[in-house]
Amino acid sequence: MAKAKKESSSAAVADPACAPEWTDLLRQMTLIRRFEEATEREFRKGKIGGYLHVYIGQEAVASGVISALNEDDIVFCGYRDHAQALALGSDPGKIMAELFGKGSGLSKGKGGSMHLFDAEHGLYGGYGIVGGHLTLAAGAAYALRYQGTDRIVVCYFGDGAMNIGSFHEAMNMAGLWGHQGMCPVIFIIENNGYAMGTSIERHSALTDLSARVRAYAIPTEKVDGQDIFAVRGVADRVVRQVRETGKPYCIEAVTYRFSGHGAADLLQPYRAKEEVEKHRQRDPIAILRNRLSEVCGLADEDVKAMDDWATAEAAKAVKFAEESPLAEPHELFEDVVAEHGPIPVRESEHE
Amino acid sequence: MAKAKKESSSAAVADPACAPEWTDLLRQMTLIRRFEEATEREFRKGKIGGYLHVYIGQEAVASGVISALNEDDIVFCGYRDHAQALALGSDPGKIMAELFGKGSGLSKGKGGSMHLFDAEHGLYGGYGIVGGHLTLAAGAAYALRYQGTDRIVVCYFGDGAMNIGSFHEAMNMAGLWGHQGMCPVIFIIENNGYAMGTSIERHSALTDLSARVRAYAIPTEKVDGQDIFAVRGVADRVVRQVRETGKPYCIEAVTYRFSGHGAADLLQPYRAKEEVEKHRQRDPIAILRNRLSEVCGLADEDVKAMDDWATAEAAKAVKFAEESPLAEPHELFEDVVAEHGPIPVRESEHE
Amino acid sequence: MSEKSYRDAIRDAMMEEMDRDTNVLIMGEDIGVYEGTFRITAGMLKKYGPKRVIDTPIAEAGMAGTAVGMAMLGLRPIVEMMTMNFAIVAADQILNHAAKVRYFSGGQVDVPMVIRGPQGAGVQLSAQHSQSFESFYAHFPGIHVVAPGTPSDAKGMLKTAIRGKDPVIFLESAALYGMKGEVPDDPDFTVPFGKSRVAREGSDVTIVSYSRMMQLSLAVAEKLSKDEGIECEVIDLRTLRPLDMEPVYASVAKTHRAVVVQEQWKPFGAAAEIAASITEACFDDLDAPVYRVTGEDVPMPYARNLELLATPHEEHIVRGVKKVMYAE
Amino acid sequence: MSEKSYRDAIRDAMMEEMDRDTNVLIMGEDIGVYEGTFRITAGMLKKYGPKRVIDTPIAEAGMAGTAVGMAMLGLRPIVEMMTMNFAIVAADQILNHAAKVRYFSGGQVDVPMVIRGPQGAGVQLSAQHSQSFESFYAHFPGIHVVAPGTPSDAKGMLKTAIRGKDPVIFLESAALYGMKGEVPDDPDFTVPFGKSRVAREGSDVTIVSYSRMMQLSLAVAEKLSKDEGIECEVIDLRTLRPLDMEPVYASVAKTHRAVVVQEQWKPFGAAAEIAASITEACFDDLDAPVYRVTGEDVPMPYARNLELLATPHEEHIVRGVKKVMYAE
Ligand SMILES: Cc1ncc(C[n+]2csc(CCOP(=O)(O)OP(=O)(O)O)c2C)c(N)n1
Ligand SMILES: Cc1ncc(C[n+]2csc(CCOP(=O)(O)OP(=O)(O)O)c2C)c(N)n1
Ligand SMILES: [Mg+2]
Ligand SMILES: [Mg+2]
Repeated sequence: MAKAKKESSSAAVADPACAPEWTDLLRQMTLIRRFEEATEREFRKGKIGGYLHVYIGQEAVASGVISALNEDDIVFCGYRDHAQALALGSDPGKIMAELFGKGSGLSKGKGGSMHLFDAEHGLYGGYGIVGGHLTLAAGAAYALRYQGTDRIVVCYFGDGAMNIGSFHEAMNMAGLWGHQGMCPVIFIIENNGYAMGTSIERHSALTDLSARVRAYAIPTEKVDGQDIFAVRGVADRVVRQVRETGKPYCIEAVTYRFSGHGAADLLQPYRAKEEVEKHRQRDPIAILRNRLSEVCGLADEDVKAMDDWATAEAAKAVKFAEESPLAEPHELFEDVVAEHGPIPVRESEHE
Repeated sequence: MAKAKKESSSAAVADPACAPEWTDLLRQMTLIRRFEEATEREFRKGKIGGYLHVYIGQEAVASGVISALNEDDIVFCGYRDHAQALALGSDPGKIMAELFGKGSGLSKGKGGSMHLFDAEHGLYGGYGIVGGHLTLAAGAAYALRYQGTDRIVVCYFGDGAMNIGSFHEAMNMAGLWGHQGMCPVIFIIENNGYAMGTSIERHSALTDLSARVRAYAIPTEKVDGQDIFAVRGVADRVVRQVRETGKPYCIEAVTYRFSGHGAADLLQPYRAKEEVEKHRQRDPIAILRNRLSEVCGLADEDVKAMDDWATAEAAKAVKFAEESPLAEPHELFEDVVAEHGPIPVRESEHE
Repeated sequence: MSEKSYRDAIRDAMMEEMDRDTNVLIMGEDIGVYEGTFRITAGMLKKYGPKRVIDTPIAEAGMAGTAVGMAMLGLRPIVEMMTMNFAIVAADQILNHAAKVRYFSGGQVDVPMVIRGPQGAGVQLSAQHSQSFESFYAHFPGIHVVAPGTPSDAKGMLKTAIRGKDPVIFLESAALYGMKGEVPDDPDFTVPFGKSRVAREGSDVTIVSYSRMMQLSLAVAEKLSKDEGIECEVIDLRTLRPLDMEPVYASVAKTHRAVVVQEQWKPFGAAAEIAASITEACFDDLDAPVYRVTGEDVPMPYARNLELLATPHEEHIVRGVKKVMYAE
Repeated sequence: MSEKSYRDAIRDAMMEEMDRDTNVLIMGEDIGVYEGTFRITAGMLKKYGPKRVIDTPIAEAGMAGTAVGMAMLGLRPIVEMMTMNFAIVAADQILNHAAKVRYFSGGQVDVPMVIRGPQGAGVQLSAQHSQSFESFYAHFPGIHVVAPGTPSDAKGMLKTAIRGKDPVIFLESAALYGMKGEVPDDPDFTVPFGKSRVAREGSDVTIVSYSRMMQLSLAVAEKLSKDEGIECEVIDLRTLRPLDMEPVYASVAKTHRAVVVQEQWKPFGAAAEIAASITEACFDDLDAPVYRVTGEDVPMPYARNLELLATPHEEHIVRGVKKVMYAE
């Protein structure tokens, strides 16, 4: 589903739990979950290559913030980017086709899982160098203000990304530009406790991550990333504020990834099974579903229907990807630059 | 003069103002001043090439901290490094010869003003990429602890250097290693209010610089960098603590550069003459000298004698540099690597 | 036509484009209030204001990365690196982001941005501040790399860069900033990328170069013509990526001899690609192996006398010409 | 001698040196608790503890820069880059600091450090994660750049790197980690830098390469010998800086034909330097221009079929051999 309209958020205010959009969000998060499970299966089958990083367990962080945006706002993220694409309304089939390296993929199969990109729906990538995209997000925010729009940027990154230089340079520049009302960007720390196998205590001298952001005069707050009501609540307020002021804001979403860092992270020697189990008790989808059942009388059959739909959507996406043709060979040489593109080695030869 | 011994600092405690070492420090700061003035003259004469950044106005920041060190402690700094070399006891003649690009220079004329290096006296450079040396200092501190010594590292850098990524990565790693007692480094922010022509308000989102360092769980405090009693007071305490704990510490020395950013910075469009004048009223040398005259009865003729000595030392340094032979041509190819050095272009030819 | 310095030509190109298109802006360290350490941007802050002439913190990665984001959203940022040496700090943002986002997005965005600044040795700035980066960047697809050697090309190529759709590494020669030359006044005068130029015609030896070394080669060519009647054809590559070798091949077909001149270290330098390409294309035409004139393979020393020994001068080019003529 | 994988050879080299010299330590991302994404460091944290096996934050510049400081003070740090692609973030610390401090200090310090990690394409990691850096680093004086192509060289050269006095860029081929080969057991077995190796003798064509492409060249050489009686001499450069071209020249004097094989982009790639050097030294011996086998000049695409088209394979090398033999 596409990003919600402004009204919806006010609706949410009017009726916190039972507005139709919460059901939509449950549907969206369920789709993300089923989609990610499908990617893991297809990876094991060898249909998906390279690295694969899924969002399972963190769904509320994607859906809770993105649903608070306008159609024309834009999003940057790291390589853990499937959920954001789905939340922004990208076609599941095209996403899966991208993961399959097919010509029908979002980026014609040239980017893959780490580089999902769908400008039409506001997704400006999908980047693989940890922290490398934060500066891009700050620059994009400047551009949107410079052009006189009220569009804003949301930039997702992990706890581990906070230790690299480009995070620091991006934050300080965003802070400075924010003083001029020229940097409407919301930085979302996807604090899932680990940078690959390194826990926060072991990678960050100061473990209170949002406190670190104060060094840039950027207001920041923590939110329970497993509770979409909490995430969306903060997001509605922050989105409004950032849109009004043109100043950056940082939200630390405390969450947890239920799967390994990537599909290759099977042993997970850095965390105990029990720890994972404990966190699975706070499944963001279950939290939303239970609330809707208890408070709004969402029926089990509706939940079941929703889940069947999501499973079918994921299956449809896989089928579409499966049946799509491979990337066109000539694509190899396209999109390198707009002009003066590459000369194929063979043609560069002299007889 | 060389770094003071431990005793001296305790002496300072015993008799804050009138211990002989304060007179030594006045002498040292006067030497730095006269030396720097001489480098500016020689630069205008064309005897010194490249970039030249002098320490005039900031002398207490170099002398106040370095005098609190042990003989075997080490110092890293940026390109504004003449004062630290002199405070560490490097030979003024060899420093000037380095600036003249002579073979008798500290680095055989290969480094020049931005890269003063005198390992024997604990100076580990002199670096020209802003902020680039902070990571080196953190690593050096780790090494000293790893080797089981109680030696510590002092790392100088400017306010502007705090905005570059390597500052951030160095601070976080120092903070982390400090938790293990493995990073005895004192970071000295030479806060002279400007990064070249850019004032702090214009380069740092958060203008309270030491507050920024809290983001790394590194204790920090501000000190009046024009008052050597204040600087030395903090330094004595911090040096002792860092040596004991192996944990990093940051001192923000609030100071001002009386000269331009570099010898080429003549117009100084970024600051008003009045502002410079105002700060000149707080000349670190005058502050120390007056205190010694008032409290300890330092006589004018002693001050004069000291100044004459400093002027003569600077002149001697210039004379030594003048009369030293040029760098040896064969030096061009030496010190590139220890083995497999470069093949001169001419020898690389095939007949 | 009017006479302009290389420095003014660069400033004119930027200001004319900023007048023409409000999407063009410039950011860098001390380019505004300070007016630029090389005064390239003098007067620009006053004229365009702080939203379009942005003084940045010392954060090259931040500058380059934010420029990528701006460019993806439709602006045309120019990033001034105080010197290109500092851009190494931004290598990831340039090589892994600017150069690749068009490709991995399947062509969903243009990335019209210019990273420009001076490079090269010669004024005792020692090891960290005296480097040249043409081969460093030109190996990577996804960007254009240019190195103009005249005021006219500086202006025309910078305009092409600003008006383009891709990241451009615009390498200026600090040593040429003061150099004067005729520059067309037409505000739409541009010089296309990927077009080498015959800077001087000659029949005996082809000298291939760019930027300051091209100027040095021209001086040598005049000298050799006057003193020894040796006529060198000097080719100014102007663009390193994409390389336009056709004029070089045509010249070598005529002269049968080639010398390539590059300021910096020989191993894996730009001259290697040029020499290798010439040999691939003109093997049967060549009467002698292509000769590479380069700097010595050492970090740049500070001492003036050593620095002079480390960089190529007229006599080195003369020597190269004699060598390919078997006259030495 | 015992049979080891390239991966184990690297681990053995590090552990033997850590046993031998307490000044040797290793740092990197997820090398300790996680035991390394490629499991190169498996078991090391348990054996040597956290002071010698340091898990770092994601901070490549921090890793490289702190290593320089450690090395200046007498330690021998090994920095594992999860992949060399990430080391671009540390380019300034490597190229402006590690490579230059010995020089601008006038030789006052040694900088014994190793930066090692896998590079190269082939497993659909797309544009940002599939690059090779030999020419990127080898242009800069002040460092050594090596790219071993066998388990034995991996072990012997890593030991040389760890025991040396200078920064070493140790480029591993991720694709070779699983490859097995005979490795000497002698803990003091080392392989010197700057010594190329004749990997296979032959009289018809000289193929020059290193790392994985050298292995591919060997396979092609066997095939050509079996199928067509063409005998290729394969030279394994092993070190890119310093380059040891003498064995190549000697071979070309014999074969009169040379093919250089490199995985990545042709423009300004390593093959250009090698081809240019061969031509300079062996101009009169060459019966054909040196042919460069390279990857296509594009950022690496994700799609498997496109990635296969972007990188060199056996048929490309065969084609090169035929070309220099004018047999195609
Ligand atoms: C500069 C850089 N260094 C290392 C890597 C390898 N790497 C990929 S993801 C990752 C961990 C990132 O952790 P975090 O930022 O917390 O994001 P998460 O995976 O937890 O969502 C690492 C080290 C990289 N991609 N880029
Ligand atoms: C990475 C980098 N960018 C830019 C420069 C050019 N530069 C040299 S000094 C300087 C200002 C540094 O200011 P600060 O850190 O406050 O030190 P100060 O000169 O005031 O002592 C700049 C921008 C550089 N040397 N390195
Ligand atoms: Mg994480
Ligand atoms: Mg300053």
